[in-house]
Amino acid sequence: MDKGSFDDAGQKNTEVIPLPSHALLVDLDGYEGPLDVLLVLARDQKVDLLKISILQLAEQYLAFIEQAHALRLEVAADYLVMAAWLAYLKSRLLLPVEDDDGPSGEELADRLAFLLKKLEAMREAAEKLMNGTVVGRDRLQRGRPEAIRITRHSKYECSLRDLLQAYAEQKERKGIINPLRLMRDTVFTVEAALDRLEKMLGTLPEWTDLMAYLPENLSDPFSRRSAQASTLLASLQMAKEGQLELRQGATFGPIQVKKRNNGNES
Amino acid sequence: MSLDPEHVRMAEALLFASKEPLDEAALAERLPEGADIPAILATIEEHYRHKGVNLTRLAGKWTFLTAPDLSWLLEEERETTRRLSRAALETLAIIAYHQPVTRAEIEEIRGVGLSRGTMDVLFDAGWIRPRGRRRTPGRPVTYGVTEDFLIHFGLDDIKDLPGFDEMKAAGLLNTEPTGIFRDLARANEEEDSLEDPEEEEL
Amino acid sequence: MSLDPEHVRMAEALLFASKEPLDEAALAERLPEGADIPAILATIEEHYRHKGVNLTRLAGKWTFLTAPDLSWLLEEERETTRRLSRAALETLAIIAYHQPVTRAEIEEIRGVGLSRGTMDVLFDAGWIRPRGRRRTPGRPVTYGVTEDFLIHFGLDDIKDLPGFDEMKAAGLLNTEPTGIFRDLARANEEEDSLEDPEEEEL
Repeated sequence: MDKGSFDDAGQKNTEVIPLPSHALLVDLDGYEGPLDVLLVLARDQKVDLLKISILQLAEQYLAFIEQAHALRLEVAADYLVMAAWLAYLKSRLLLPVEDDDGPSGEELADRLAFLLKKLEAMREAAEKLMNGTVVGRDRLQRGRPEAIRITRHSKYECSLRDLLQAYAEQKERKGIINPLRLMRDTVFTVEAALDRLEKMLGTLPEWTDLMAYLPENLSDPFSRRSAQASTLLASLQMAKEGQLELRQGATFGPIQVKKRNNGNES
Repeated sequence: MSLDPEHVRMAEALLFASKEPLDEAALAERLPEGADIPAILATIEEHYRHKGVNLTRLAGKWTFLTAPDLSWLLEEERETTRRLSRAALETLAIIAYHQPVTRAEIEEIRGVGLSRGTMDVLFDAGWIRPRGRRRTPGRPVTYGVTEDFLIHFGLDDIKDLPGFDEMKAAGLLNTEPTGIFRDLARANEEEDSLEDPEEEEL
Repeated sequence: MSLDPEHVRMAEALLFASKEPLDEAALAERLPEGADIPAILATIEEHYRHKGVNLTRLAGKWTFLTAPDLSWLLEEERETTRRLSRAALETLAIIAYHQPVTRAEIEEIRGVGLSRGTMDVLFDAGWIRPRGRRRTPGRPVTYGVTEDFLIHFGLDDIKDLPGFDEMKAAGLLNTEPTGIFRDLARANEEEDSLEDPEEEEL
């Protein structure tokens, strides 16, 4: 996983301090794979990566792996594969070429140097990107955009059959279920809760406990429960309409509401 | 005193990027010391006066807003096709068959309270309208259907709404008769003379 | 041809009102027919060039942004930028400069396997997208950056990436495998595909 985290602007990224090789061992986990180690080692040579001594680099890397072993650090497989490959490259570079199959040691060394150059280029590019102009950080967009107001004309689909069927079914259902009689005086209706929430919402800009929106003069427990239920329903309705946001930290925890900034409604 | 054009630029950027309108104190705090805020604002205000956006003062704070004569540019009309909810459908049917009918009567018939959205949807669709007030205590508003309703459902007159037997004969309904439609048809005929004597216009 | 100043006002209003960049087609759609959009944009661009806000072209679209030299002033309005891990940032750069690029090619350049989270973070930010499939055995998915990426990093086009032309000229942006560490790459791929069986899906 990625251990070396950037600061937000990514400045940290480039400060690849040319560490003496023993220091590398302290934090093997901080490296992004064997190429990363090679790149850091290569920068020690302080020349253009294309002119680097790959032989020297290979020796440094092998020493690095050896030391890791000596310190009984766990070395991931890909680091070892790289060590094996570099050992092979080293032998190809040192021994006279006897056969002509495959690329020569020099060719392989050039390719490795090029690969390092590529990685370095990408690393620098990443840094330049983060240090460049970032919209939202260095150049800002309009803070209060005026959204295009969409007037929706809803066209409702409904056939006469739908209408009549609904009526008939409703009548039938009602025949079974006793009409619900609401105790009008004590019930705090959803409409009333909606009105109240809408009026009060603008005055409380931050997250506020939903229960703060209940009417104050509720004496009996029934009215209070009715008001709680209606206010919750009203808040759900308004959240659905995008007028407010709801949150609840934990099960049975307090429900909080906040007016929604419908700034960039599209 | 001459204005530093850099101050004007800064104020412009701040007013543009700020999420809220800014008052003079907020600007003064962000601009270099000694910046003549009122003069800066006056300059910007004048500069943008004839542009597509204007610097506008709202509740003592300043913000850029689209020029009022161009606000139509930011309006878009869209048509969406929607289905009516079951509650809306039932409510519409009740209004059609029982009109003029009050909200309380609709609730009574349906046996549940009417949520505000239900009536809104029907108004939005252009299918119902307030018709007058019932001459009873509280003088509640009565509702009826509109001409658009008749047009949409292909009816010449509200009396053309089919009764139960006709619907059943036409295979429109598979519910068993409960008698209500017969009563209803009769009730409609008796009460629903178009200009209801009980009504007064809104 | 002389420009209608009203057209300029309208474009100004639209560009100011929208937070998202608008393309010329979107402007043309809202302006009266025959409005010379490129000329209007050129006029506005020039007019605002030295102001606190400038008209800027990002990802081929137009938007007003605060002037780059005023960045210091806008501390408070700044949005919190996403913290990217080093792996994610490098991967993003590789995708941006090499697109379309396959996962294996990214791994080859970095010399290390890509953990699943890295790509996820970039997808999550809305900065990368699958672009298609490479016509090579296995038909691997290729990735590229999104319009949001260009907008976020203030670029009009991928060619505006810092050092793009030089790198391209130096051959640093070729994705052909170098042919070395084939074992290494294979080791990584195998490892990766184990934890990541559905990677091939688009």
